[in-house]
Amino acid sequence: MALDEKAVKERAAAFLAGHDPAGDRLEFLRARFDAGLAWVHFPEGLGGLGAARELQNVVERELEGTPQINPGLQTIGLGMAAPTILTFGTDEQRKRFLRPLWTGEEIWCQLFSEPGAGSDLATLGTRAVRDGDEWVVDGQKVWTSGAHHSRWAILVARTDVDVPKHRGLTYFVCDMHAPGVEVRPLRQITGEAEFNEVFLTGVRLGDDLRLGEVGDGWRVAQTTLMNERVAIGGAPVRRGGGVVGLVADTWRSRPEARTHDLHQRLLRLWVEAEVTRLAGTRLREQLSAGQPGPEGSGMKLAFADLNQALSGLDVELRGEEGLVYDDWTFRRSDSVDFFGRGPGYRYLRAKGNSIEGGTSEILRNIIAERVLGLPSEPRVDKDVPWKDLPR
Amino acid sequence: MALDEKAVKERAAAFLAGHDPAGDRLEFLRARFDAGLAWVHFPEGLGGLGAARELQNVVERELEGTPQINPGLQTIGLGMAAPTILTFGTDEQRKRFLRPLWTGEEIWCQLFSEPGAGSDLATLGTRAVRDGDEWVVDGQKVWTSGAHHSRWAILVARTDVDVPKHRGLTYFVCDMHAPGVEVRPLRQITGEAEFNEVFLTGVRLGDDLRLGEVGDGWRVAQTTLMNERVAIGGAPVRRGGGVVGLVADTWRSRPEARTHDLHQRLLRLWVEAEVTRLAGTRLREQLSAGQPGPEGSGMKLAFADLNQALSGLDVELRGEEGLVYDDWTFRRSDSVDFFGRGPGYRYLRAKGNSIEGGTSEILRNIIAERVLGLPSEPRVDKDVPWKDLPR
Amino acid sequence: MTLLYTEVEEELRASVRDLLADRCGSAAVLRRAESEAPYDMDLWKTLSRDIGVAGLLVPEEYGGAGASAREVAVVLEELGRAVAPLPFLTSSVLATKALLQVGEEDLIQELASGETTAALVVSLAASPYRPLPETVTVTDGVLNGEIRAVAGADVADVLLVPVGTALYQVEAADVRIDVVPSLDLTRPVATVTFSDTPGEAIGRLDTRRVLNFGAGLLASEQLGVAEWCLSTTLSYIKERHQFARPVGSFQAIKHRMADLWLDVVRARAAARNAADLLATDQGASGEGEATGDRELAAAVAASWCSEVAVHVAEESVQLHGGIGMTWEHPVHLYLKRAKSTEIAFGTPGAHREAVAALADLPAPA
Amino acid sequence: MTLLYTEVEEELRASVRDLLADRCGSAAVLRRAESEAPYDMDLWKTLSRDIGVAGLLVPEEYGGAGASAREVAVVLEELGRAVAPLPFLTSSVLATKALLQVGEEDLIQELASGETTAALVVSLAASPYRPLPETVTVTDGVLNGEIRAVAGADVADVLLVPVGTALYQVEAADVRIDVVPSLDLTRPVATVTFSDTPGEAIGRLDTRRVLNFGAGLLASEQLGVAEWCLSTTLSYIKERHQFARPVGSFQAIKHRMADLWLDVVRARAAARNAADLLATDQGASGEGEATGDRELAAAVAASWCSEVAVHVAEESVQLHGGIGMTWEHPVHLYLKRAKSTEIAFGTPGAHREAVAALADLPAPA
Repeated sequence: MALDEKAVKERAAAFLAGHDPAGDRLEFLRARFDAGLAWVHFPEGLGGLGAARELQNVVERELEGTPQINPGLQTIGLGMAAPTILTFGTDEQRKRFLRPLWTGEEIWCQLFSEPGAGSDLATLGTRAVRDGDEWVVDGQKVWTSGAHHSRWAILVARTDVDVPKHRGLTYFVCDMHAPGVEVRPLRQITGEAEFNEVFLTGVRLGDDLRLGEVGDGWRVAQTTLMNERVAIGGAPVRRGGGVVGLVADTWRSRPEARTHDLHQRLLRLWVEAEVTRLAGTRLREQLSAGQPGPEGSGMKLAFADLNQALSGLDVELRGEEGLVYDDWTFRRSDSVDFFGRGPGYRYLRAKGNSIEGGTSEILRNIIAERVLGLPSEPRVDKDVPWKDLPR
Repeated sequence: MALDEKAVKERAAAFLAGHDPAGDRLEFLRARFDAGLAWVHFPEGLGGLGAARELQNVVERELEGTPQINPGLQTIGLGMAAPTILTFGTDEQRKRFLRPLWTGEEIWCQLFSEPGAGSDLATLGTRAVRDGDEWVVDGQKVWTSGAHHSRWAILVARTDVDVPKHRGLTYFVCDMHAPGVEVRPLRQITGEAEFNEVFLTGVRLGDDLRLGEVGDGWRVAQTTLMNERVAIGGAPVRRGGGVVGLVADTWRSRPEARTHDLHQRLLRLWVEAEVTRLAGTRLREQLSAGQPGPEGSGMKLAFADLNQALSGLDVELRGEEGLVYDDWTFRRSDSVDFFGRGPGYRYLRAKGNSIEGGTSEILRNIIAERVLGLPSEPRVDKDVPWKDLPR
Repeated sequence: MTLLYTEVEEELRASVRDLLADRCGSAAVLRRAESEAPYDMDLWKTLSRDIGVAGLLVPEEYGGAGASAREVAVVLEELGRAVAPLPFLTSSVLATKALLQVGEEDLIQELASGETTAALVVSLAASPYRPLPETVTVTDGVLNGEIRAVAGADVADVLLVPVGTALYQVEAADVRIDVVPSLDLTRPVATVTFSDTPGEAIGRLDTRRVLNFGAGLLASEQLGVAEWCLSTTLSYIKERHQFARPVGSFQAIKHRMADLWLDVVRARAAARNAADLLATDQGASGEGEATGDRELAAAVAASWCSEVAVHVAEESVQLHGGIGMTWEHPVHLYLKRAKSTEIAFGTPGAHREAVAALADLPAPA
Repeated sequence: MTLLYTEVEEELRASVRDLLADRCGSAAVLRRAESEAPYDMDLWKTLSRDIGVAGLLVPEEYGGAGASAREVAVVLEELGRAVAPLPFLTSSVLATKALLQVGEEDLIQELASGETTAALVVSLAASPYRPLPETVTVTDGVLNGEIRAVAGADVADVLLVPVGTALYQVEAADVRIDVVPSLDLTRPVATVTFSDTPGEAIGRLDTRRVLNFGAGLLASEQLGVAEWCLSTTLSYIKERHQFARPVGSFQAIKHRMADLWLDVVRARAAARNAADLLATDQGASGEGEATGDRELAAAVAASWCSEVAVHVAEESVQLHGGIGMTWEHPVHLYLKRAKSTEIAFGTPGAHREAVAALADLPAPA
């Protein structure tokens, strides 16, 4: 039988009794992983206890104030790579990758999108050709955050061009230190380079870095993407908090900037933010013991709309100050500093919210088809070998 | 060479000199038709002078205060049947139909839509089967205004079920007095019956009532529909007039009902109404000498949106009074009394604006494809015989 | 607190839905709306007797179910979904809530059983945020004046009339009640006229609190309206073919449906939250959660759900095409209900103005 | 009056467009925006000398073209379409209009030739409907104080400073001008600081009228921005394939494009109407059409075109997908221009408030 709340609490207490939080940070984290307190719903021996997912909160409360991992830097590893490795990895792969992934000793990035394959990810063209026990990878990936300090990447590549697009893909772990991997910063409209382009030229990966069966890459990638979309926009906020709180603070601090036009729009957005927050809370209640489903797409859609409308209002509300920008310097950034930057930055950065991690158009398709059961459109690419597709 | 403004003016003056406006109304109108002053851009002998379309305004000014036709009752005849008969009719048909159509001695209605064929008009199923010199028509039509006092109808029916849908249609003039034509009022959500259902059972029409070639009905109908969409929403209004003027009057007369929410929405709609009016004016300038094109679809789309938003605001603005309705009686009405009825009626009736005469969805398709040149969607019904289509 | 439905709530929903499916189909509702008796009082008796909905808000010691706003909200969802012509909102929510505030035990017991029906005599358009217009006066225990656009008065036995801060009880038989043609065919409004009508002062009423309670729960009825429109439209566009494809396979339609769904998902969360907080509004003093939180939850739900119900109903008419414009198809009943409730107990804009005050978002000076 | 373009206007457009196509491609504009010299003053000289745009508003007797707001609007459309970094709006429209009002002939002649460039020293965010903030004082012919967010000052030879109802002329060399990082990379704003700066009073200025004129014509620049975004997006979605189809063949995208087109069609009509009426604003007294009609036309165009430009630019980024988020693709230059001009010379809301007054739609008491 799975552990209950009390048992998990005891494990955490026992771990704390045996390990000094004031000691070496990495040692502490490794020990925590080994004690099954990394993600309690993972199996024993892989950082977990095979307990219910929501009991992780119990662990977090017990271990508050102890050394912590860095969720910002480790987003891709924790949110996307780990559940995929757990589901599709061999025992060796799980043993090899999960611990340093969780402790942050090894940072992960994602090599999915390509310049020619955005919403239609399955049409991607990066090739992996088998050569004995190795695969030789050639192609170009884009929108890779953290690529320049990543040890590993999750990679989807085409291994068969003669079958329809979904069927010719295979999923790999890519060694970012391998020869032929070149990372170039990709500057965004905000001025900074939060993402990279990654060029893969004759990169050789051992077959032991393959995740799942040859040709099964699409199915493996679906697990990754479902987990990604839940991660976005899924965090709980307090009433009136988050981006709407920031705009409300602008409003409160500038009585001279207030107009009825702005007031009415702010009130509408405040209400929309509140009902969206409540819907998120309700969804989390529904999911507390379950798995992420397509409904999460709705939350991401709503948050993107709201962030865009609110950040646009914020610029307008600031008037003269809205005409300036804090910093156009071309520099790398490792995470999105939404609250630390100026209103212009937020306005521009929020534009990406409806593109990254599934465009709002794709999310609407998902809701329409998987939640509402509406029929799919006539498909012109269904039974066509990838190499014969128009592009 | 075509007549110029001066010549048209002289014709009108000469006609007036020879015909007493105080005499018999019908005689006067018939004579006006015969003088080519019905629609000056029609050919001589068919109510026109072969002059430029915009010179009709000259005639109207000259003949102001004389007996006039009834555009409300004659909408379908004037706006849809006449241009189609002119373009596709035989000489006999033009001679037979155009004069009484224009004078209003014979009222026309339209038998296009069917319960199963709305936006996808070309899929209609009313059959016309040839029997010697006659056609036998069976089927059901709907959304026919004025059917109960019409002498003639323009009718599209299927004459070949074995070819793709657009190719098996033929266009007829239907004798509304023929045996087998049954008209039933169709009650709308407003309570009244502005439209009818028309049941056609073994209706026999002579082949001389066919308009255009057998199988060419779709092309003939396009002429009719292009003319219809221009007629809707094409009328000039003064600044602040029309539906927005009506809501503005409500606003002005009820200071106690004003709130900032309503005010901001009213201002937005007022601006939208004004820019839409200006766009209509600009379009009319562009078209003054030309033919109706797909751009007119945009005006109809905009007017439908505006009417709906404005009439909805009007109900809300009236508060308590918005909860009541003027009259739910089931009765026939011959035209839309938009300004004479209550706010609830307008709210409900305006819902039809985005459905009748081409739904807003179809209009967006038309703009996207014919104005913007965007590719059509994959068609599943293109080369399929009508009888094999899913429905 | 939970924003989900409890098992008990789901059972209550199932019983109500079963009964309505049996007795309150849309064809029947439409026929009734055109008749002289738009309300279905037989069904009301059954619903009160068999399921006890009339006494949901009433404590058990007065013969009620001792339930709360949460259960009331579930019933309202179902009644909205059926545009059921029943006096639940007017008698079992508003009038009962008013009586619970003044503590009028005998009448509460009668209402709880469903044998007696009451109505709070305020305009359906009355706002919680403005003083009621003073159109009725009381002198020496008799009432004079009129109140327009009152819902549920025509099927009430007892009328409760707020005058100033006092609540008066009046026999419906002593009053003139003229039903007027109403935009909402399934909840017509009437003009109530008092001419030297005897009335008994039964206590002090905080009308704002009652109307706020009503507005916050009306959101659940609006949710039900929106849900019916959404699911009916979904079924229709899956079946209806145009261009040899289901209408629901066209991407523009699919995206609109996704947006509507997201609106309704949020309406459900907002309505549940309001019901949950309004459930803490107990007894005369309204103790429990802070009044501000309760009013804010109600205002948020009322403004959001009002607009969503109207928008979904309008889109439903549009996506039904011509058939949606016919009297014969029931969607117009929902459009009319949605549009009327948009005005009821505060417009969306009025509720947002309340949000401005409650969430510290001050208006321009 | 006509809302169409005259033949002369179309010829002017063609000359400007040809020159910009040659000299002001988007890659060049982007490179320049990142450089120390965001304005292209060489191009400006050519445009002034060869096509005479700097003197469009100036009567022929002062060496100008004797054209009107209608022709200015056409040039602004083209400059907007190219997000051209040129001081046309600031020098040839606003500063020139101000000088025409005060009748400062010599300087007008210099501006008309394009040899001298001027700027009206007001915040780009200054509203025609509010008094200017009084941050500059004049004592004994010297100015002190600062004005922020001024566009075009950094490339001006002469600054025109409204103080109270007076207009002062100041040499740019005598003033401190600090360009700040600006949201709009192609029209940066600067802080202008006066420290005992000598200035000459050259007349009385009705600033409201100048700003109203500027706002009404800015609508044409916004139209140009929107048109570029619309047509660039159209080309992109016709070419870009996803799911083995052009993105532009998906119905949801097509419908959005149709709506955007309709917005732009109406923006064009509104901008033309404003230009046509503003063309009657002649000389010092502003005779011609009634001031009310002119202000209303400008307010309508400004509020509509502002929002349309932002909306179309935002949709353009979205429909370009990831590529639209890159620095390399020019669409962000248009987004930034659109968003900045939304604030310039009155926000859309401020213009709608003016509409309330001009169209007799009074605000709540």
